[in-house]
Amino acid sequence: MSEDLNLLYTDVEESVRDSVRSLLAKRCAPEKVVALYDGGDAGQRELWQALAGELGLAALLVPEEHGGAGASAREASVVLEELGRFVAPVPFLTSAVVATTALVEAGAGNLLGPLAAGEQTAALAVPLTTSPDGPIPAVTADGGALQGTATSVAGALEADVLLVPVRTEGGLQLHRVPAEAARITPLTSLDMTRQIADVDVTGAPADAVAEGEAAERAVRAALETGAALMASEQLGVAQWCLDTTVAYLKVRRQFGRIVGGFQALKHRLADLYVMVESARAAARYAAAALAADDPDRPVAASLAQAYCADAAVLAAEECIQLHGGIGMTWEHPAHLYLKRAKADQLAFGTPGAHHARLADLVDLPAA
Amino acid sequence: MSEDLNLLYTDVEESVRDSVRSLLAKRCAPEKVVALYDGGDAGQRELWQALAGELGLAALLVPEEHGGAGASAREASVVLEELGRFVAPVPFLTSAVVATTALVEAGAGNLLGPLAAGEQTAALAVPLTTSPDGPIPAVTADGGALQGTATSVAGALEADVLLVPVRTEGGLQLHRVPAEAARITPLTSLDMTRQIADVDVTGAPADAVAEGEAAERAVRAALETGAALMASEQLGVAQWCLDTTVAYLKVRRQFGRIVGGFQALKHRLADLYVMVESARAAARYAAAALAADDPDRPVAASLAQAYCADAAVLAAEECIQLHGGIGMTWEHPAHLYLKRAKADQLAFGTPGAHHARLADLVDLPAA
Amino acid sequence: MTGTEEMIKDLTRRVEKLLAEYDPARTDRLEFLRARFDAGLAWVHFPEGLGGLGLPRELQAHVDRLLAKAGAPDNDPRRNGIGLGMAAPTILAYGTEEQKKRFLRPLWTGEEIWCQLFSEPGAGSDLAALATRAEWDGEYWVVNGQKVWTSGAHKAHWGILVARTDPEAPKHRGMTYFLCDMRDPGVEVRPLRQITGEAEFNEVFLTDVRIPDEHRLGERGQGWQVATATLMNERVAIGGGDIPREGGMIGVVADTWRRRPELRRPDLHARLMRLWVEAEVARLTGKRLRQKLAAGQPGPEGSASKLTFARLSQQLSGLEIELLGEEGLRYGDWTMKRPDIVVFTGKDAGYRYLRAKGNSIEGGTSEILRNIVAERVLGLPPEPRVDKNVPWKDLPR
Amino acid sequence: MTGTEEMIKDLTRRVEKLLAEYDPARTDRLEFLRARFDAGLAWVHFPEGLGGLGLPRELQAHVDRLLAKAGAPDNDPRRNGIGLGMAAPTILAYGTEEQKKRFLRPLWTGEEIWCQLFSEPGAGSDLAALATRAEWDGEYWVVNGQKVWTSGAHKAHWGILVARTDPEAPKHRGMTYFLCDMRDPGVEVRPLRQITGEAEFNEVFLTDVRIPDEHRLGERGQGWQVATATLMNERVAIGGGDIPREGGMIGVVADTWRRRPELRRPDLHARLMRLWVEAEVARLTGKRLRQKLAAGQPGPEGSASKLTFARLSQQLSGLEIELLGEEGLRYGDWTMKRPDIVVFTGKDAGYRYLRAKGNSIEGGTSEILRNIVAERVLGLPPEPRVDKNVPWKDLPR
Repeated sequence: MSEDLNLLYTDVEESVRDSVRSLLAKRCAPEKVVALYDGGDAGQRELWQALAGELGLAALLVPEEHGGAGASAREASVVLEELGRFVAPVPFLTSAVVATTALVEAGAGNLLGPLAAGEQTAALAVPLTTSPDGPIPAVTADGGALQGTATSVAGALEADVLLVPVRTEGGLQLHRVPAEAARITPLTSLDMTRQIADVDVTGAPADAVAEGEAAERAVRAALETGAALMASEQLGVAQWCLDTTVAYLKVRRQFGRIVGGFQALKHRLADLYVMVESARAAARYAAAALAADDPDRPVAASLAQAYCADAAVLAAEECIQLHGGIGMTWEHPAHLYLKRAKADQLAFGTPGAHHARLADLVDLPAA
Repeated sequence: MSEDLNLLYTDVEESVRDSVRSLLAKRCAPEKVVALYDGGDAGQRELWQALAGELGLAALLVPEEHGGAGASAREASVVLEELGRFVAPVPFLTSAVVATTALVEAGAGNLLGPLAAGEQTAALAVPLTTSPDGPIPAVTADGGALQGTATSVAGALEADVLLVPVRTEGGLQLHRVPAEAARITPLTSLDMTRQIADVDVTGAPADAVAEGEAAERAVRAALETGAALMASEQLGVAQWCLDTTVAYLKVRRQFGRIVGGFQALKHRLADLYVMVESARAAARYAAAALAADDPDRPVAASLAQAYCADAAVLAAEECIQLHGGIGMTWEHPAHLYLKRAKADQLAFGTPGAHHARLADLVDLPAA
Repeated sequence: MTGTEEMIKDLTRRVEKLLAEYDPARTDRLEFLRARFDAGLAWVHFPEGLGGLGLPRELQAHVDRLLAKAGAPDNDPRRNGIGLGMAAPTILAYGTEEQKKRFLRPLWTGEEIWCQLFSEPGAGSDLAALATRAEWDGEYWVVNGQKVWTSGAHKAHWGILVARTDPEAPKHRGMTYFLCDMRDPGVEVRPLRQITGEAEFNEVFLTDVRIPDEHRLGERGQGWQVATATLMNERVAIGGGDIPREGGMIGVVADTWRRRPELRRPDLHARLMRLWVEAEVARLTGKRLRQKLAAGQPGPEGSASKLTFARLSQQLSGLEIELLGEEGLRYGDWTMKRPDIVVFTGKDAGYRYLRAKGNSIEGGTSEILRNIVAERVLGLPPEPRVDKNVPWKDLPR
Repeated sequence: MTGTEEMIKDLTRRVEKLLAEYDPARTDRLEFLRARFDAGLAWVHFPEGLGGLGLPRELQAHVDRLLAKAGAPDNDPRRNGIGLGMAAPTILAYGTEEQKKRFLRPLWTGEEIWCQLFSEPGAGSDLAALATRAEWDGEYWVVNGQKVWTSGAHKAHWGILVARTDPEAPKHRGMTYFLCDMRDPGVEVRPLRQITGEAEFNEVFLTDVRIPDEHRLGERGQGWQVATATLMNERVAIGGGDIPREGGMIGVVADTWRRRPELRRPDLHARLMRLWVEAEVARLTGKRLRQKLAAGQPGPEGSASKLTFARLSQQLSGLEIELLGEEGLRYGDWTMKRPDIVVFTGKDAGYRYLRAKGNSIEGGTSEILRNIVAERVLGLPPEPRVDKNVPWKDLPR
């Protein structure tokens, strides 16, 4: 591993964070977000327009020659921390990170212009649970026509463009399909702030943006980047849960005492703090390794995902428990974070899947 | 499983407990026991004579027709709770439970007389870590003469008679070898209160007490009984650790307060109490299933060993931690319990080995 | 013939008599239930004239069995769990003769459903901090305040209510217990939606609710004592009955594991087996507890069982979602509903996961239960209290 | 040329001068060390005349490197960890000029070894409860009491000692800090054997030990403040340096896993991978902490690192024994010994397992560290204190 990677936040990163946070604080209140669970509108389209357009987040990872900001995974990770902190229902991860990475790696940077400009949104059409090292779920091509359904796709509902892995006799291909040509069926999701959908592309017009090894490499790079950077989203979720719980327990009284003064709770919060700071180190390392294209990148990605996925779930569970009854209610935002954390735990491979991948990478075979 | 098994202690069992406890309280103080770690004499021979002879514990599981008490695993389990509570360095488990069971199951009850009378002590010559369902470690027979070493045998140092599994061309046999004919090498053991030894029986005179399936059945029954009833010893260890820690924290003061009043410690002790009571249910069920020869016996044995092994270790670890510095010293008896608990965790199969056995028994295959 | 055998024989005779006089096939359900109550066969351990015969509680099972065999209607006890489990024993213990006569029969038959008005937003674990006021205006107790976590309030006829009648007294001594008519115009019930999307519970707003003094249960200022009796009955109920191996959440997960080999992975197997062991040990622990109770060795270990149950149901339901993988991303239905009956292991995996979070909060949080075990079982010192002897009105809130 | 570069150049010149005047190959070790101290190259961040040059601490590494390259002897810092890490900065901060002159040079050269006399049987986590008395008899401070957990006491020339000088004052205000001559006839050192069989530490019995007033460090009654400064230096030391991936306990277990495939089992693999992840994340967390310190963002997160380190070393060493199976039943050597240096990952698996138990006790128990994190980092309320303003002599013990 590279010992010289900077695990702190640079000034530039902090200023990215500030602008994202101040926009989200104004436009992404939990009372609005929760409407998604009842099929309502949370203003998510306008929010994404503002983030993508005003702040230029859609262009972050797009190379400058294709109209992007040419920023690195480090800045993207800070954006994801803030999006996690607000459980923001926007397709930054699915479009501006995963799909964008797939196109860059596929050498199809020329298609990135509309994405960078925030005019289009894209999604990689594989199940959200696909891990970077497993088999790549793909539809088939019957003659020239696509056939099949990509299930449980995140970001599909928001997408204008779908990137569809297609298994052909000649190997894997990555196709570009206009979203309006696919039958997209929304699914009732555990996390409605990142609703999944089944995407049936049977008969849809498509053009291949990469073939064979290049296609495989593009999809795997996209998934690994997703796993690595979602760790920062999970960090943001965990941080909100810790901050919110600490703040509540500083004012809540029972038995005539500030509840946060009861030692058993203090110790649990101390453990939670240690875990969140650990998650931060893991997430920062994954982002830094990605940004530096460090050879340790695969280890860093799986390490971060294995650790941060569980950390976010535990933080959200403790948040609910330590709030007592109020944390169980629909009107308190804690449940939004629990649902996001639990869905994120499955996304891009469970911690167990990343343990298995690490076992290969660091030579600790199971048997 | 049998729903009608009694998980409580009967009056008879309580009276067995009382007599064992009062003898141990007089003759098995921790200050004496610790001498074993420096190669000293803890009076363990006299102690075993008293338990075997005065209280008749060596005869408990010996059928009445062979001069025994014909008691059941239930009474033996209560004895083991008390022996665990005092980390008593006596061969009750190895001789009066495991070796005795092997002989009874081998149909060699006629050899049990001297054991029941406390005149002889026996040991099954397999590693203490042997689990009931794994391969049975055995020496070989070259022509008529034994050849090989049984490693890490518990109870061998105290034994007059060794029961040695022997692998022959005709299958497994169980042989009886006089201890003085074997080369017994004591090993520096993590738990010196149950010191292990390597037993080289090469060239020793031997006579077979069981052959083929009968030998295999006898050894497996002995190991399963060992696993099932050691759970009660582990319960005794855990109970001592809980009781001792609670008693200490009720008098120890720091920061002007009784330490046991600090909520974080109260909650940990509450969790420990819940665990010990759970271990009790598991250990009692294993003993009851064994005593009733219930068809659920194998599940009960592995369940109890899987649960109680970890419970004893955790209780001993918490005992050390919650005593603070004093628990780390040689002069406090806590370390005797930690060492016993950790060695017991390996004995008759680790919790992981019993999980694997349970997976087979209850149809939850790994893959 | 032993005493028990004689009692059983006598009960059998009484059941036969009831069945002869009121043939279940031809009698109106309610008429039958009332007759059963009047025959003392409702809850045989209650006194004669109040639905019982003053017999040991265990004998009830015999009566229930005989009546079920004869096809008699039952009182659908799940519809009125709070009435039967909490209100009835409290009314029996603290009620006047008039109150017992008035309330127990329609409670048992299910003609009148009950709910519980104890918790408040500012008084959860610390129930004695409650702020709902009841003031005597010379004619009525006038009640104002807000209650929360009231299951079934929208279907209930009566509520057991604790309110503050003396703010000058220390918190535990200034409360009084009432039976509150839920049809009073000052009672407003609003569903309280939970993280599952459902509203199992309600908030209840009390505005100038008028309660006559004959609906006061126990003495003025005795509310804490009466409420404690109610809550002890709740804990007894939570203990639950015998369940078979793999009953509960472990059974759901084990079943999925067996049915769907394609989901199996080594890391999940290690966790599954550990939880299987813990669940089975927890079951045996509960069984041992009930054997102790039956042998007349009651103990406070019920709190321990509830702690374990909550932890296991949470860990198992969390594991289930990881096991399901892609399917774990889905949820059954977010539509706001008011369920009649809650089954923790029911519905989909997402529901089980979310609903299980409540198991360590409702009916005493796991934190409070650990305090109880530490203090009452292990005898460790109580928490430092600053609110014991201060007038309620002077406490910081 | 930047300031730093200039300072480095100057230091290089000074080192060259020292080496020229005292050729390491031909100079007596002690003579060389004294000359190095006098040249200000012992600890460059100390003041001139006291072994330093008043330069930034980081520049010391440059000096050390040059001298090592030249084959110069070092002061074998592990032999005098408490002297260098704790006594020296405290003497520098609170000592008189005479004390600094008298003690720092032989401390640094290792001519005088130091130990720490703080903890007592009744004052562990609560150091301020200590009962060792120091009474002024007109000529000397006469000290009586018992100290414990004193590593190296049997080799030490001096001890840093906190004793109670005013039992009438509240506990934190009645203590004074002394430099105690360990060769005083009233000092009795007894080895304190630990669960590993070794005696890393000692008990020290103090009977009418006479300390002149010039060996008092800081003001009378200022002992708590001075001791706190000492302990803060201890915590800084515990932070430790950069370690490579799989440094520490995880490396030992991973190595066994790789070398011995016959020991592998699926349940152990699941635990190993989880702990590998946690250990690597802990390593990165420590790295991040040091990057923060280097960037001038110090924080109290060192306590967090120590908490994690203790937990992981315990879990890993416990796993190692299960992994080893039959071999895990053995132990290296129970013979009572007094080790010079303690390496947590050294010796056999049994030693590692037992020794790791101390990691959550020594240098601040994990319970105290959680309090510190909760209160100082998260700002949660402190524990209720009953002993703050009571004269020490009136406190219950």
